[in-house]
Amino acid sequence: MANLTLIQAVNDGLRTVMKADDSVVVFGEDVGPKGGVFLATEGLTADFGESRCFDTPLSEDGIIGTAVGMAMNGLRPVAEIQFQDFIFPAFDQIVSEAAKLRYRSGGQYTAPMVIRTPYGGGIRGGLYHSQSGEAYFAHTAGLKVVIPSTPHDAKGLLIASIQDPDPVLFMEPKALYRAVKGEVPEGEYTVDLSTLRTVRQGGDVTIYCYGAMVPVVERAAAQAAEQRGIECLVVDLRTLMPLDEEGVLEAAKQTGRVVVVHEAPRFCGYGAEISALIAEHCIEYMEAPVRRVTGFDTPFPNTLEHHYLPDDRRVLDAIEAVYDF
Amino acid sequence: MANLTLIQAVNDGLRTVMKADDSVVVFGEDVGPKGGVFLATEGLTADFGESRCFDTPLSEDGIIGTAVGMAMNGLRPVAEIQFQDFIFPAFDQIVSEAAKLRYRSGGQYTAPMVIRTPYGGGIRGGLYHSQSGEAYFAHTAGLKVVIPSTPHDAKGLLIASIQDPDPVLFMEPKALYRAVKGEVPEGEYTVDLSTLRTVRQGGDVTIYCYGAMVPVVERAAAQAAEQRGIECLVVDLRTLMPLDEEGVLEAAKQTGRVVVVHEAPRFCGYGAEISALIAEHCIEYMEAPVRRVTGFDTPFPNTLEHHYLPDDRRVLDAIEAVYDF
Amino acid sequence: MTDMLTVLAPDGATKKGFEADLPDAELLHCYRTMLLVRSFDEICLKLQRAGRIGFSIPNLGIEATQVGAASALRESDWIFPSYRDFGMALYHGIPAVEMMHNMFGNAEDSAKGRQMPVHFSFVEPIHFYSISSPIGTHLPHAVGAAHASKLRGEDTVHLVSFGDGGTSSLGFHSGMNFAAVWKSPVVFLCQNNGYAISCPSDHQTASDGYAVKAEAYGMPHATVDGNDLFAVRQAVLEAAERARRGEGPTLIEAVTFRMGGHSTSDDPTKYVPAELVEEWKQKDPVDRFRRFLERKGLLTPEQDEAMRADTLAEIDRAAKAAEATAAPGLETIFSDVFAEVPNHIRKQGEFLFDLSQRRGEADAGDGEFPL
Amino acid sequence: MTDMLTVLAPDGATKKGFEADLPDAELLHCYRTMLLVRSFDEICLKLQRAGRIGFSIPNLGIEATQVGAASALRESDWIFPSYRDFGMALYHGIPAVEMMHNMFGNAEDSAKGRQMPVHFSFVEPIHFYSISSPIGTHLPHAVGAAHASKLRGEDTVHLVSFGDGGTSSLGFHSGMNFAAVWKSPVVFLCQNNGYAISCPSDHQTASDGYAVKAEAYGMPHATVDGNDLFAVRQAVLEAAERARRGEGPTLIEAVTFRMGGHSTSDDPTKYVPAELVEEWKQKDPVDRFRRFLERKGLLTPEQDEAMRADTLAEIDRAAKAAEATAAPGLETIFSDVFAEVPNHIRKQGEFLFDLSQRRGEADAGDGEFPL
Ligand SMILES: Cc1ncc(C[n+]2csc(CCOP(=O)(O)OP(=O)(O)O)c2C)c(N)n1
Ligand SMILES: Cc1ncc(C[n+]2csc(CCOP(=O)(O)OP(=O)(O)O)c2C)c(N)n1
Ligand SMILES: [Mg+2]
Ligand SMILES: [Mg+2]
Repeated sequence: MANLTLIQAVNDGLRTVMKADDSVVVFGEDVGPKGGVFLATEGLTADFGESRCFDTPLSEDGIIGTAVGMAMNGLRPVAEIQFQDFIFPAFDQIVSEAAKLRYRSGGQYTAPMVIRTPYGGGIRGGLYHSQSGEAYFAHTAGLKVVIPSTPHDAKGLLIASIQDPDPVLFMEPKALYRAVKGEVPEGEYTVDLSTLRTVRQGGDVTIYCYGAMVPVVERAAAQAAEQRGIECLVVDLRTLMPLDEEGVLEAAKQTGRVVVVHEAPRFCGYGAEISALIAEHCIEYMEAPVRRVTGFDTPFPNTLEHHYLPDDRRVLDAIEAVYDF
Repeated sequence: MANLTLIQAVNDGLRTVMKADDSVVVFGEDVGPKGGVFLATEGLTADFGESRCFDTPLSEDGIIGTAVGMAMNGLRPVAEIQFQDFIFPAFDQIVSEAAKLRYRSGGQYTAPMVIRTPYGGGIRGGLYHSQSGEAYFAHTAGLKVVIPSTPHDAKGLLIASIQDPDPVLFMEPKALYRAVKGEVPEGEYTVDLSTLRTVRQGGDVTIYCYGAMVPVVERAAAQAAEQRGIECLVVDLRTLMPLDEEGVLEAAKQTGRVVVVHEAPRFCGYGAEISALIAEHCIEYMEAPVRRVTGFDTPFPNTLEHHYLPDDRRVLDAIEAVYDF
Repeated sequence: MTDMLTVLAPDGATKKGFEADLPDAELLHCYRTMLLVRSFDEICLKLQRAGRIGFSIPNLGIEATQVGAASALRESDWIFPSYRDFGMALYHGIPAVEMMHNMFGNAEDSAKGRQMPVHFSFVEPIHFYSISSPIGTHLPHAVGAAHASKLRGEDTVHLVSFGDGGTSSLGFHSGMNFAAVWKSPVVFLCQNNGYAISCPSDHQTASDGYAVKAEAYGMPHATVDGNDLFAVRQAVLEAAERARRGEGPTLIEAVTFRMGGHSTSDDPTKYVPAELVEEWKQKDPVDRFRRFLERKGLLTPEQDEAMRADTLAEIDRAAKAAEATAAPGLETIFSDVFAEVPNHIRKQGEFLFDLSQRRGEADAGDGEFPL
Repeated sequence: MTDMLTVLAPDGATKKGFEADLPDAELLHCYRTMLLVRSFDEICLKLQRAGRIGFSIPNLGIEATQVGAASALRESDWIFPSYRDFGMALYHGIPAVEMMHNMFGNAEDSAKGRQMPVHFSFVEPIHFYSISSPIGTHLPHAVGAAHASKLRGEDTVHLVSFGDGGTSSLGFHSGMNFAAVWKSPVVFLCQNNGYAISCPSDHQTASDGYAVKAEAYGMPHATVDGNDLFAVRQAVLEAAERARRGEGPTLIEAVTFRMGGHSTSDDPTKYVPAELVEEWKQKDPVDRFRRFLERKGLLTPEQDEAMRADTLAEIDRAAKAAEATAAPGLETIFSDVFAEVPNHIRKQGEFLFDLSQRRGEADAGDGEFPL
């Protein structure tokens, strides 16, 4: 066990699979000698050689497009998109190609690949270095979407994603890269790609969250317990697609009061699906409206991002609202 | 008044604004001499000249990117994307640029433009000529999303969209292009961009739908009335963003039983937002779970598309399920 | 246009000094493949007009490009085709009936009826990559697959085929650029057939032809007469050899002409000048190659007649067999989204299976949803 | 590299026969603008190191490209800048304090504090287009805006500036192609400063330089010494004149070197060889132009000193004024998404306004949510 930050855990995860499997290659913009703008790939070129970790031209379309080609021909590509905000030039390659290749070829060609990308706010990045696009990808059949919130999960989910036979979008909460630290087992281990993680037990209010919102929710839950004696069941979804729907519904039924938290804009955001599942499958258990605490339906601002991002106060407000309903 | 098909109404709408306003230009792949693959732009080059309606190279990125430039400099571009499935190469230009230009420039630069694109299934188009991507765009702050279901609305909403100061994605249900006919006023008129249309009154079950699903729902509602005496309130959303939320909630409260219908995959689809709004704002009025009748969470098949697409039978099943709950 | 390589004259004569590097049987196989393509076209057109298939893509006029290019590849090489490359598949022995299964989208279709017609996908006897509709996306795929071959030290060549319109796509830009930087073993084959649906070349690009676009990427290029099987073959062979030697990619522009509409849904008379069609008729690639074979004493008019009847019959049999094959089962809607069917999709499948049974639909099959 | 236009030697001498076409006051304005850029850089670096702004982009070494290009434009022309084009804005009289408002993202920032620093946006005194972070997206915008100018019969020129890395972007491919086909009045200015963050040119492209990429689009091109203000000016002037005459776009590659890191977050010593930096120090564009002015008798060392102090003071004042300006109001989160605030956004604004008031936060303002 080592005590690592989330970004160190990502680096460790990459090293672990690269050592075990020659077919794993890591590439993207500035991932080579520079080690990536967040240093997720630090030292990989030095340690594994330029053929295993290399820089690409400035084209996300090319990065993902060539990754699909490598994947279908025996490699296990791990492509980095420098910021999730810059994934959109590759949207066609992801949505039309990686996601649909197995289906359209009747399984003759497949794209076992991972797209790693830092997402989310909290670094004063404004419109284009802060976005959370999970809803776009979770809506796209054929893609898996994974978001860790702890160093342990970051490594275990990353290894599972690289070994997975399908394309996985691995979104890393950049606000947590260095903000969280935790015990990370050495060597290879995986975290299952369709089970949620119960962060905190409680019988009064269920809160769903993922990524950088997990610590925010944890703080709010602690305050709710302290200030009001409200006990929250906090669920870290981890794998947004495929979602552990049974687990989600089970958690909702346990309290009958639900809050869903994410950074992305609310309208047609991922939280809407959670609400919809509840409205569809356990509305009769609900004691209160389902509240969403999310980013606003605007682009991401810069100076005022602390007002834009859900914080513990906003989550606490929602907890109280559904509890007091 | 003329009795027109939906595609004729689109053509009529384009002609009407082009006549009234010199700054309106129409362009895209094959929209010139060929008149578009569905003939939406038939005769426009002949009647208005090549500078008003013209073909572009095969690049959706270029089409939307140049449209943004034209829009900020005084033109009113109406760009066609040949099939909505081919909009993804332009996703970055739409999501990062058109949608965010006003915001990021503090209103100094704006992109009043329309992207017309046929969407949806029913023409045996398989994975890449059948998709319904409304959720991607409705989730993107800064874009309006409009989907007509009648010739009258097609023309009125199109004119309103072209005159609107913001970028509008105008999705045309290609399955209805020639399948529906209706009275269309001559000359200029507009349909407001944020009001739903009540298609059928009823006090038992509320059904939300749009585009090509409207006639399907109408048939199912008629059957429900005939076979079971169930009276459905059928709502055509028309403008998916901004949504007439008051109208939506009002309609839900009227019956307490809700069905949402769309062609796109269910997971994180537009229907989830409708469910979520209801779970948030009028869960206490609900007498039954909110049912979604949608495409499956798979890519779009070809031979079996009639099984993939919601039909009246599936809608009827859902009506009965929420009614009998 | 810059120098265009031509070997075979319209009258079937070959350039001085040219010696076909193919054995006679191979020459006849090339010719027969072109006839197969014509037959395939003809029968698909009829099927489409009769409403028995939904759509097809005419290949008339471009057979020599397809077959010439295919003839330069080994079976261990990969082909990343466009939807208009019937001849590449047929040349390498993909059975016509397999292709017809796709035209009908039936249960035997390797794409399980999920794709439109002409969206073939094969892994045997050659990798004939799964065609997708979005234009240009397969160029980076070829580069990535080639990069994998190269990393493993194989001498596999990856040929990727696309149209004049395809050069405007994003995939062209990123694919060409990455391949040149990585020195990937790729042959980029641009089939300049004059139009992208209705868009003529002067609306597609301001460059003089398409081969010159390679200059932007520091990539070698060649322009060849696309109606001359030998010229195409030679250029692809040379490019493939360069690639095998580790010297990187080449862009080849084959100048040809789409004699039919873009697809069976298209009416080209709206935008293609009739004179142009007339002009290109004179350059028919199949006639040209036939005259060559006749000159060489490899084919008599009678043998030609027989071969034509034979290929037509072969395709006809394939079509009949495919038409007689059942539609795919309902489970094909839900499988292959992921390697394993996740719960939410399984439930949707069960729902549909149950619904279809309640409706008494035969294609639901018996018993449980099988996935 | 193919012929590169140079006019000004490192010692300040100009090529035989060259006659600067700018009046003395203009020459001094060019020089002063370059000093302003350096001062802006210096002060931003300090502010960033002190944690008072979040981020900046060094311009050291590329001032001549920016100012030379800007000097070739009229105020009615449009500039579509990259984030590294401080000099173009300053040359055309955009007040430094306006730019500083953006660096601090304050209430006076024309982007209302929504963008990161260095993402300027102005419409006066010249159209200095709103910078966005995604690389290359603004190329098609310039083409579209130029097309609008052309349709109206104006002689406006649209200059779009981007880096060597930007040539790999999608917007480069579609922007160049559309402009060439449409003969749009656009000047494409590629600032080849050696790196795209850490990616050197040989990992970016296999072509010999970037100008040659214009060949793919049938577009004229030129390569100029980017550290030579006159060379850049001349090339842009010529391209602009072509554009005004209706003869279409030009690609200009200005060969220069980014002497600093990519941004204040970057450590270039990790990937830039020290020798290379040394080599380019000798070609410093500001020193070069200073020597020219000295030779011409337009500037003494004392005047230079004074001008440097003056520009530094000007930027310092600007920074202080900007820092003293309040943050934007909460309503700026919700306005400008659409021309009118729709109901759902208004409600979210009211919610936040109410929450902030309950929290006793000053920036909420008084009373009702104002939108
Ligand atoms: C991204 C994308 N945009 C538009 C289309 C619609 N479309 C299908 S084929 C075609 C023209 C292709 O022309 P070209 O590349 O020259 O190939 P050809 O059909 O002539 O062989 C177009 C525009 C598409 N399939 N994909
Ligand atoms: C689409 C996109 N991908 C990645 C980035 C991250 N990024 C910011 S600047 C940059 C390098 C740009 O290099 P170049 O075009 O040469 O301009 P320079 O910074 O050297 O002036 C990269 C990769 C981005 N902004 N946009
Ligand atoms: Mg073509
Ligand atoms: Mg650069």
